[in-house]
Amino acid sequence: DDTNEGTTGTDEGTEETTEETNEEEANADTYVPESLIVQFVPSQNAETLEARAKPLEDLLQEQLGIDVTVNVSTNYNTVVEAMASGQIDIGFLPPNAYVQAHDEYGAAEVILQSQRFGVNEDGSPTEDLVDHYFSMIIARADSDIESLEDLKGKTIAFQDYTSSAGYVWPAGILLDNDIDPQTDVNPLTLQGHDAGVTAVLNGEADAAAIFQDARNVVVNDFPTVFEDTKVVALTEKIPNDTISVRPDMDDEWKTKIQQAFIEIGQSEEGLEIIRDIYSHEGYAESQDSNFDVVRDYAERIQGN
Amino acid sequence: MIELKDVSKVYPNGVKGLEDINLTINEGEFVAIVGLSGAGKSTLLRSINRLVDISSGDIKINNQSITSASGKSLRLMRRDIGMIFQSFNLVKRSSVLRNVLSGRVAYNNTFRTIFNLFPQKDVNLALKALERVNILEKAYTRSSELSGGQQQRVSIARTLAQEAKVILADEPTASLDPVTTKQVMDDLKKINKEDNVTVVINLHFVDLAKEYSTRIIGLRAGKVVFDGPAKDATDEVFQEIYGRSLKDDELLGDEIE
Amino acid sequence: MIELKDVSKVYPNGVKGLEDINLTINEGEFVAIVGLSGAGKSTLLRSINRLVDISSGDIKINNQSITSASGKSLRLMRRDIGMIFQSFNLVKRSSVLRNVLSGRVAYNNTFRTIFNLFPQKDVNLALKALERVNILEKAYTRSSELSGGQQQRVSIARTLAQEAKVILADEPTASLDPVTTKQVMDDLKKINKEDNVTVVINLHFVDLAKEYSTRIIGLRAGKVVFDGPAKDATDEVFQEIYGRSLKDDELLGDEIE
Amino acid sequence: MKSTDSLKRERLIRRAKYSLLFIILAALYTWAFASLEFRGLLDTAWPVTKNIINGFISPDLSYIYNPQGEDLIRGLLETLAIAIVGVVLSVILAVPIGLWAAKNLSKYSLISHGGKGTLSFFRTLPDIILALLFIKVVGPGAYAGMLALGIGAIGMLGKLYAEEVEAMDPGPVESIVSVGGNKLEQLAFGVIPQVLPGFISATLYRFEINMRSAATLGVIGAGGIGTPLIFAIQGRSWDRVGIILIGIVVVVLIVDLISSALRKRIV
Amino acid sequence: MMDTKLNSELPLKPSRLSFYLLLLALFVIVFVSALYIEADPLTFVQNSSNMLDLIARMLPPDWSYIVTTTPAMLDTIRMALLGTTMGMIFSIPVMFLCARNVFKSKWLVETSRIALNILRTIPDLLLAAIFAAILGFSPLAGIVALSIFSIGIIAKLSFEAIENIDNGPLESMDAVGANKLQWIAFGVVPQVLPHFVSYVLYTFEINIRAAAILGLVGAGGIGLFYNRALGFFAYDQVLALILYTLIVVIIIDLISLKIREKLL
Ligand SMILES: Nc1ncnc2c1ncn2[C@@H]1O[C@H](COP(=O)(O)OP(=O)(O)OP(=O)(O)O)[C@@H](O)[C@H]1O
Ligand SMILES: Nc1ncnc2c1ncn2[C@@H]1O[C@H](COP(=O)(O)OP(=O)(O)OP(=O)(O)O)[C@@H](O)[C@H]1O
Ligand SMILES: [Mg+2]
Ligand SMILES: [Mg+2]
Repeated sequence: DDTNEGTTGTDEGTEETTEETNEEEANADTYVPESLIVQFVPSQNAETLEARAKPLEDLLQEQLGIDVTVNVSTNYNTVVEAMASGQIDIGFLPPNAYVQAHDEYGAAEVILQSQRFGVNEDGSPTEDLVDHYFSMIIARADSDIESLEDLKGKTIAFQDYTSSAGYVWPAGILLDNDIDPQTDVNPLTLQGHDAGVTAVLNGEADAAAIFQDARNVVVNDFPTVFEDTKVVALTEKIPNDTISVRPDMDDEWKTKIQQAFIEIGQSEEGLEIIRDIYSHEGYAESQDSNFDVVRDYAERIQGN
Repeated sequence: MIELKDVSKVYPNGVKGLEDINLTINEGEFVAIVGLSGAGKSTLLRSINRLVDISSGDIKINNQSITSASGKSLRLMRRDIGMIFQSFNLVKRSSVLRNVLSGRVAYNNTFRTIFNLFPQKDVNLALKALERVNILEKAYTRSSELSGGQQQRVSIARTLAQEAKVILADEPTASLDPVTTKQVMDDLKKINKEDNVTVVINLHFVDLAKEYSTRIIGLRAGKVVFDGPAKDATDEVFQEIYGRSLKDDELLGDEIE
Repeated sequence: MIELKDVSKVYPNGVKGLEDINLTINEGEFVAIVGLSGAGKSTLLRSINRLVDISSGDIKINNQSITSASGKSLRLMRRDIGMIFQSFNLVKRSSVLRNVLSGRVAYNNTFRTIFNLFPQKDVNLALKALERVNILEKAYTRSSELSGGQQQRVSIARTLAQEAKVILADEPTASLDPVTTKQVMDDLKKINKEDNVTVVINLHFVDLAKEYSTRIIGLRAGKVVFDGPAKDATDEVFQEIYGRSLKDDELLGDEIE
Repeated sequence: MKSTDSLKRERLIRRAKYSLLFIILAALYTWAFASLEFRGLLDTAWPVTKNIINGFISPDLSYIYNPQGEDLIRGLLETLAIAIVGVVLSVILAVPIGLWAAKNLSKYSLISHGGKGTLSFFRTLPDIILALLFIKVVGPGAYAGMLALGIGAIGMLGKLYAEEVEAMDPGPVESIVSVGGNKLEQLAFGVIPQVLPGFISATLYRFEINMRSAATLGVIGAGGIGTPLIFAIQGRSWDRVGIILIGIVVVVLIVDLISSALRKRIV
Repeated sequence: MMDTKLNSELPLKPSRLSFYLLLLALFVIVFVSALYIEADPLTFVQNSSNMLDLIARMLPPDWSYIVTTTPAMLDTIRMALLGTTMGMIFSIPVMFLCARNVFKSKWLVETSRIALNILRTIPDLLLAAIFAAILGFSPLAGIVALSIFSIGIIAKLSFEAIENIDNGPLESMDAVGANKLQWIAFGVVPQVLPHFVSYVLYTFEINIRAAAILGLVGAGGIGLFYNRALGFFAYDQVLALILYTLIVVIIIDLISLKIREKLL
């Protein structure tokens, strides 16, 4: 349904695909992979960034029975561009990048979302598997900031506009409370959620918008970070990272891939690997409408 | 035959290198050009093979104008004019042989020369040229490992290998010891005699000019102030070429301005 | 007074630059060193101010050994020995004045010299030195804009400004025209006479050596083969210094080996 | 006296020129400094520095070798391969452009300005854009990384090459002109032999930069040592950062040793 | 007769074998590396049209972005200016210590070189993390990080230039009895100055492009806008930024050219 004019390079993407289209003229508009290339960017809200490709490669290969190459990148643009050119078949995309890729390029179609445990106030994981996470605004424990209203006129460390947890959702709740994130507070744009936490710790920012719970990233450097900071507010749910495929992917294969990932998440061995390496606890089926909330937020922020 | 007609050269900074030079140099002559530093000797020599573009006038080599030549025809004309530079202009890091062979490039296909695939005939010619200047055994030595005199002889060998019909030599003996100087001059004389090659040579030393050349041209401030057989170049003539008494205060300052 | 005792120099590659040189040069002498290319003239000169470290023997300047000097005392000894290099060794991009002033650095505080804050006395000295070699008006010109002869005169001015008691000159007139050559030699003679500065000079040209020097030292293959007053240096002596007849085939090849 | 007058005038002109330059520079730096404020050392300074130093003192040795792959050794090897092929690609492309940009090789300065402009353009292309372009062509991986590094280096190498050519002795070229050599022959006999040592050292320098270009390789998912390094820094695993940097330094030093030994024989 | 003499006097042609072997070894290394990373020229040729897709998205550039980003560009320029200046000052002692013809002590020179090598290996990401923690998320941290980064480039390029200078003036400074500092000031500095200046300006240019490092320490600058434009897949804005940078780079190049002409 989402195959629009933006899908490029699907036919002559790789040598294999060229052969394949020749053989199956009838199915020319769907893509039946003979081997799969997966690219992912470890999501910002992973607490360990031990991003290895090989274990996932092996698991998928076992499940799908075809060659799988997994590739780790540090940038979402490359994932989207590679998908748009048919250079990769499956990409792990964060919500905002997925929406862009889907709406503007028609380069991606979501099939799964990763699941994680929820996070408690103190940063420890909850028992429930969820397909969303939260963003929060923290301040120093000894500061007089108690609620969102207190943030007026204060310096707040955000991430760049493209970051769901670091800007879009926090800006959303500020707007809900009639605080303009650009004019009513003094915004400081940082790169990396750890930078946000650090800025609060050393007093450069009064508060910081970070994913829950980015304090874990810096806990090695600052062991007392959980005592030294407090959570001022929690945002609404943010959808977890997607696993998307190129939209011309054969429907049968879409299902196959979905099943493969879900099973990996359920098997003991698979779970151990995806937990250790990607901080994922499993995968759940997903559809595009799950991301309407992202579109909403984007609009609200833009409209502001 | 080299003919210069009303040749003038004004450098971009306004310095007049040459002014209204009219000269005819016949085949087989051995011409020495003498003059003070800055008199225009190098400019004159370099105009002949158009390393310097003259501002007005015309220079003809064997009735063909080099001033208006270009591209292939200019290269072919240059092929027939060898030049020995005061500072040798060897590629120090290349072997002696390659430097000599570089004199043959205009005879060969570019591709071959670049990959050092010179015909055996050319290699033999180069080796013979080295033999003629007595440094054959240095053929595979890096040029940087030679003494000044030897480097000068390599550059002469390059000109020999070039089989040029005219040799222009710009102070080829500066900074050589008297023995080597004599050797280099003898070499040039030999080529001049044996192969009937025209030699035009800039010289600082009057006695060398008198000893070797058949004709002396005196330059002063870009103009010819003497032109005649070597035997007519008396001490008074040189006195005139070099301008003033040797005790004069500001010899160099003026010309530079 | 310069004394060389059993001085030998073997270069790292095995070439014997000097062999068992014993010489005493008195204050106020004007000594010319002559010899073939590669005979060791430059090596000898450069050993005196220890730009070349000798392999054995000892060199004393005014009874103080420069061979064993180091650090500050070496610098002070060098301050008193001026050197004129064959290739001028000016910093081409610096002005003439700065080049001349560089001869004064050893007299001054490091900090001041680096920031070009020379005492007025030194600047005057430098300007006077330039005046003496007749290129005062070029003081602020970049050295690269000078002709060869002028550059050589700047390097003489540097040595003058240095107020050295000994001047070593390595072929200072190579590639100069006869007028400038004479001028440079006259300058040196004048300094030698007027300031009683000892001059040791390498020369390629026998007639210059005879005309200007009081004493001639002939080197051949690193050894002294003649040492005596200029008037004793007959043509036969030079014939011996320069080895063999000028027609001999392989003059340079041998020495290099 | 004529000479003292002109001397004085020259001195005056020089002084005026220098004063003007000084004023311009002073204004420039005042503007630049105006934005600065120094807040003193922060509370976080010591804990972070200490942890980083600790990480370097006790590097994560277990990362050196891992039977499954994706360890330091394989990362370095792959980075080495990328750097080697990348530098070869950039040399092939940068030499002609560098020669084009060298002022002393063309008669009209307009021509060399064209070359210089081309080099400037290549230097402004951000690595990430190159990465995107090539990932679209050959897919993510070492190949794309090599292309991005190779093309990305043209601007710098070409500039260094051109400056090397501009500083060479014109004599040998002149002598090839005088024997009637054409442009190519002038290059082969007069220019290249002279500039070869300079070209080689610029190339080695670039090769070394390629070895360290973790960021580009990380973006592209090139599989070299770049991605793990970036993740280690972002995840603040200083012991991992330590071992990777030590690995890079060791490889670069070894390559340095080998290349200077080779250079002595060729040059 | 000539030929027999030729043969007897001609030295043996030196064997080029080791040279060719070396060349072969290099070729094999490159070839194997290319195989290892699966660099197949054919794939490139076949798919190169995919690039056009991205290029088409860049065109036409969003000129208005140039206006939007001008304050950031000015910030970047001023931070680059200060960072380069500091780097230049620090690199002066380093480059002399690394030059073999200035300091004869092998120990000293080699140690300095290794230190410089290590310094250059520190990635900008790490520099950013360190200086952000020490000096805060501020332009100052960015400038210090840039200056460390600059030392590596300027010192490396300059010490190689120093090693290529003419030995003559150095000897003449020996001959007049200059001490080391004077020797450097009068013999070395004037000779390397044009190179040094051109390397400093080149580094200035790199620093303007190395905008990422400034973004990382929260110092803002053009890097933030690059990321933003990329994050929104607004390639027309990216192109505008590239062209903007190109203009700045060309201006710096022209200045560099003029200064070099003056000094050379
Ligand atoms: N490229 C140039 N640009 C400007 N002026 C030049 C250039 N080359 C030479 N001149 C000037 O032209 C005049 C003649 O120079 P030329 O080199 O022909 O002299 P010369 O007789 O060869 O002197 P020397 O004996 O010193 O080699 C001099 O005044 C010199 O300064
Ligand atoms: N740095 C060096 N390393 C090795 N050998 C050298 C070195 N310098 C000079 N020689 C050799 O030492 C010998 C003497 O050289 P020197 O430079 O003293 O000769 P010279 O008499 O000054 O000759 P010229 O008239 O050519 O200047 C020569 O055989 C030369 O090849
Ligand atoms: Mg001349
Ligand atoms: Mg000598």
